[in-house]
Amino acid sequence: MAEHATHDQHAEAHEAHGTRFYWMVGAILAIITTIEVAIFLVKDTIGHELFLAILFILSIAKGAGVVMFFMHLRGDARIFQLVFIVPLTFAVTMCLGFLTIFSNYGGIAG
Amino acid sequence: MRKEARKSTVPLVVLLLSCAAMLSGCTNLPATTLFTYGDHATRILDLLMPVFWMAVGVFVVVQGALVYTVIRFRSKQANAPVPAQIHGNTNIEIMWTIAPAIILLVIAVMTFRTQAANSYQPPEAMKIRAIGHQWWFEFQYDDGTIVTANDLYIPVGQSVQIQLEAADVMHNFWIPKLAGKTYMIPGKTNYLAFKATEAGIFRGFCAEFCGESHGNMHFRVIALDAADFAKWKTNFATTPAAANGTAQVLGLTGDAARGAAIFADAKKQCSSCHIISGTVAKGKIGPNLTYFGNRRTIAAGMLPYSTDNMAKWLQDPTSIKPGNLMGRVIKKGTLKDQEIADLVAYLDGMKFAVNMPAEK
Amino acid sequence: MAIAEHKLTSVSPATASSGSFPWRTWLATVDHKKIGIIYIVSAFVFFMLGGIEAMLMRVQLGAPNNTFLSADVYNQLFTMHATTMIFLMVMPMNVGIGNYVVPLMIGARDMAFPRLNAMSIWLFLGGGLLLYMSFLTGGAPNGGWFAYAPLTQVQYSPTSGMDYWILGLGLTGIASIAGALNFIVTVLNMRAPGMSINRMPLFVWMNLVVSFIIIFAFPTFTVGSIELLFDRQFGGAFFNPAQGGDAMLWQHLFWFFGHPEVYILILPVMGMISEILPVFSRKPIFGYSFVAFSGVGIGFLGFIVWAHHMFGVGMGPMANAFFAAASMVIAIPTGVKIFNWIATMWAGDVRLTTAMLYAIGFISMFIIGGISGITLASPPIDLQQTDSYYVVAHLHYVLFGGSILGLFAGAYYWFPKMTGRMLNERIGKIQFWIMLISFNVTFFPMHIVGTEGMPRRIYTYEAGMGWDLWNFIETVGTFFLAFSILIFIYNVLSSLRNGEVASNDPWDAATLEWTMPSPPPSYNFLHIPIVNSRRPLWDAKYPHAAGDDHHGASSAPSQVRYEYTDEETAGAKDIHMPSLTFSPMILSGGLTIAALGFVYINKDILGLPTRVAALGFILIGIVMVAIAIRGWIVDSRKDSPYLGQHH
Amino acid sequence: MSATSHAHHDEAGQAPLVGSLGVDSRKLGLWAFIGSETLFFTALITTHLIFYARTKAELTASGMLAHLDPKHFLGINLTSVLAAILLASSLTMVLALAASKAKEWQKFRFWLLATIILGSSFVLGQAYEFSHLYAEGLKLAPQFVYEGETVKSLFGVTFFTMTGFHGLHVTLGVIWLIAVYFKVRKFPASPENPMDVELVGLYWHFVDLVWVGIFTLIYLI
Repeated sequence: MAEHATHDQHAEAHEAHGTRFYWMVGAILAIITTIEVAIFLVKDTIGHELFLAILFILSIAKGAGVVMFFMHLRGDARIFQLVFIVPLTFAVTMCLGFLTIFSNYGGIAG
Repeated sequence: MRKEARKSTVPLVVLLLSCAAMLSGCTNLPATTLFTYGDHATRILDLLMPVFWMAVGVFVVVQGALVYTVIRFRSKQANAPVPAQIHGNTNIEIMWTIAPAIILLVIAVMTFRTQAANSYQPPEAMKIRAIGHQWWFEFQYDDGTIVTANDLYIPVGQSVQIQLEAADVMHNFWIPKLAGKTYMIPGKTNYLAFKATEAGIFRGFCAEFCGESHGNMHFRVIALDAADFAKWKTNFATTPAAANGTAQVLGLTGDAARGAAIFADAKKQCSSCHIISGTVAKGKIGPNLTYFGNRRTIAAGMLPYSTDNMAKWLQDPTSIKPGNLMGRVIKKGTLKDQEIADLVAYLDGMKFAVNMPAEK
Repeated sequence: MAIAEHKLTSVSPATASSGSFPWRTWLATVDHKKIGIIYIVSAFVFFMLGGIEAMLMRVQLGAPNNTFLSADVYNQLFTMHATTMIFLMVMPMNVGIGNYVVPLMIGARDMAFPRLNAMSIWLFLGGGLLLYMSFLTGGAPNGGWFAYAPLTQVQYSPTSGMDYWILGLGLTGIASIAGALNFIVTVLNMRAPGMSINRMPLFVWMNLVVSFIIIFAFPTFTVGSIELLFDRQFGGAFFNPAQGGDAMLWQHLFWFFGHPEVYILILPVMGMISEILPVFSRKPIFGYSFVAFSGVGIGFLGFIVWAHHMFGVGMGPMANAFFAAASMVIAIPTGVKIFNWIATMWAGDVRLTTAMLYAIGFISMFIIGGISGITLASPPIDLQQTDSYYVVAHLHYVLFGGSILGLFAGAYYWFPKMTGRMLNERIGKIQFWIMLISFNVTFFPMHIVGTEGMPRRIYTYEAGMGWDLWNFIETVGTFFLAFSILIFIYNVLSSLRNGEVASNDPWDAATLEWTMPSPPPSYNFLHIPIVNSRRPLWDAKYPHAAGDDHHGASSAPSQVRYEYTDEETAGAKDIHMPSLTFSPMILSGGLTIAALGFVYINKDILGLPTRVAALGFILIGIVMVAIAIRGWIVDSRKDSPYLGQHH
Repeated sequence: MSATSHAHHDEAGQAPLVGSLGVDSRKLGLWAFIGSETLFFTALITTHLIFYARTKAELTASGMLAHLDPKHFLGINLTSVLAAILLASSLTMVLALAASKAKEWQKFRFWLLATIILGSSFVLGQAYEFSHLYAEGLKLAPQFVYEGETVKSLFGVTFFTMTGFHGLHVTLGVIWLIAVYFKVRKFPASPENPMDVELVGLYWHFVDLVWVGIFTLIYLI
């Protein structure tokens, strides 16, 4: 049964990450958070757009780090990616949709 | 045979009902959406008709295919051989995915054209502010210098732009023969532009559930020829003359001057909720009652205007419109019959002549 | 045909047992079949309550200026009618039938999480009872099932009705999400060997899709109703424009859930139809993949059309155009399903059993409901038709003509499996025709009065609008509809006692549930089948008429068993099933009591005593939940192969 | 939660509760639940963003934004510490999981206890933040008081609702962590243990993930 093979694959994926790896990921996430706070403190000097852009990229990187490595979504069974990424897409769509609609009456753009 | 007779009842019933519906659609009923006198509603009807006939076509084809299939392939014997096991046909399936898509594309294009026309707000349109209250409509002209309730006067042949607001909960402004619905939303302003093409009196409703007496929240649109409308507006802007005259109601003779005094009496509380221009009555909670005698209806379109109905309302407003604010002050017996007669005489006497068009 | 002619193995009709009713085995059950039955019976009770509410409203509207009901009572009735039919009738009825049938169809012994399943049913019942308690405590919810702000703010709706609504639906919402998670895991992870995704019965497919819709759609409703509760009880103002809130936000949050909810109501029924039509046409479904993927497509598209319920609120022409286009696109996969159903019957051997009549009736009525939906998807036309009786007609053609006729098809189809008795076909057919005709008599004229300008949700109307005759006809139709339901109840009760005994496979069907005795034993399959096609049972019965039905590498026939020797049956005692437990019920009871506390936590009815009592309820509820979780853990240890005592 | 599984999967050598998809049933259920929770928190955050944008627009219109922006309430120092705590707890959590898989139970207990302590500190830190904000004038009410001036705004309502529900999730997570700690101590030999740890870990990381979003969208921007 082909479907059953995936189990063994993702079991192997788990073994691949040693504790050293987790410490490294943790350190990178800590550095990202530090940079975020740092640019927050100097946001008036770098301009609002640049601040937002950097912040979004860093936060997405941080979130992706947690999901991919701490939650092992990377390398785990496909189905987990499906049941997480599909609702995440819906959530982002909803958020952007709502913000767009409410910008018509005094929302983000107003 | 009996079985077949029964089977044919369904399409028969549907057919009969459809015929009845058509006949009924051909009658110019008071609130029908199929006889229109305004550009907004007419454009909608012009869109509905082709869509309706397309829908009828689709209905006949698909329902026909269903009924035909069931009759033709009905099992005729108990031990019929197993039919051919067909699992599908990709070409046919792609075809019947595309066919409805084409019909829908046509409908979408027509829809967007109508929508563009109906959402256009002509800059030259006359601006009227409409405010929904639980459960009546307030109409303001000329930045609030003219205020009326439940009778919306508009000129024929000129676009009007209704600025829609709500004072308490959500309401929905609907004049089936003139324009489609637009919500009145607290904290948000909506605009609806339309033009009446004929003089007449038209029905309007609140179409969004807005609480206990939602079903009792109607209004009338009175479309007057340009000259009549101008005359109405000039007259309405003047202060009503001092009250005099009498009216016969409840078997009593009401005196307008006495009625005016009752209305102004702070203890009776009329003036704390209502406005009558030129008097001490300056309350802003209830409808503005200036030139009440010109009203077409009483209690937000619920009762035709008559002195008897006015008396009925003043005796017990709650019985006519459950939950309304006036009913918290005026209960059965709060006002004596003579007081009611006097008030009726006062309010009924406050009017001027208007060339009223017919109900349409 | 020889095999289909049948051996009557181990028949044990549900009602055959005399003596006292085995309460314990039902209240503490974790068996998906018993839970399914409890769902179905309670949903049917709520169906009758919702029906009575509808009839009272129809009596009021039967004549102009009627005074049978007061405005306030009428508003409570229509709120409760819709809430009941949507949340307490169609949803749980779908869940109930799914609960019973899905594990059987995929060759599983039970749902993935049997105790969670038990929690769902009791929590659903708790929520339903809480909602109906509102009638006894000063007024049912009266803001409509859509609960538009700011009418539902406490100053416009001062009774506790809306608080009951928020918390009652909150409980059923938790039950739905838990149930949906259970279905997702069951369908994905509990399939018999060889039952690959593209061999699953379409009813299973649709349950999977709907479960995903539920877990994606309900959270926004939960957030919306939590915010509404904060508005009413804890000093919020999310939806109160007078204090800086936004009434439109409620509508968006509500319809982001509310439109997918429509598909939650209809898709499982479409799945049932996709099982029933092939069986009674003695053919496979036409275009299995198209039907399955159109369901997935509807599920996805359902999340981007929510604002078509709001064309009149002034979102602007661009937003309206987007939502209109998306709504029209959704008609395409729906149309595909209808064509595929008709093609399934085409060239078949169409046997008009009652279940089949209902399935055909479903298609027929759904066509009408689908077509009237097209005009509503067009914003300009919608502005004339929305909030009028035209919409009432449309939604009843989809939800009654669609969902409920389909549910009756499912009831007649699976009743023998569930009870071991056949429903009377003759009475069933009489019921079908009365129901179909009276349904049309009741709801078709609503298209007309809607077009003639009759607004929705009005408790009375004046004479002379041209609405009187139609409304009278509608009211008469309602009574015949109610009569047809009574016929059904009679049919069920008399068939349970005297009905023909059902064999394993009375309909000559194709899927795995029909390989088992009717009703199936608690462990379902003595031997888990090995599946090699979409119609394992059919292929075993008609090896020469299977057609090109083998999807996947193997073309070996499926290994399904429908007969067992006595020794084999005796071996069933070694099959370990989870033991009875009251913990899920205690947990649900605790949450319900806590919810009741939240209804009154900030109410000034009797001053301090009310608040103290409310707080007491919440504490009792929390203690019960804690006790239940402990008991739950202990019980699951007993069943664990690693921690328990039985191995 | 418990789960039934197929007879043919109960053979020795298989991980517990692995089903036809080759994955653990409870893990699949939990991932789907996390998907659902994603939409729950997105709706709460979206509500907050919509109303904050409105307050900002109104304050900008009246020229008072620089002075009265409700963001002034949110001290970046405390929040940065809270974010660091939650992030650190994610690291200790994943180390606990690794230890449980390696059957190093002493290490496991150490890291899980560290996670529990860090999680509890977050809850305490948030409680401190809430009481602090209340004292300063940001309340669960449709207006806030800043330096003596009352401003009509839903900032307090949306902020406390959103962060309060996050805090509630963290609290439930801590309770779950404690339960797993005791379960593993009582049944150290159970082959289910790594999965029990993995499940609570997934939930815990998700709660951290939500805070990553809230930290950026609410505190920093």
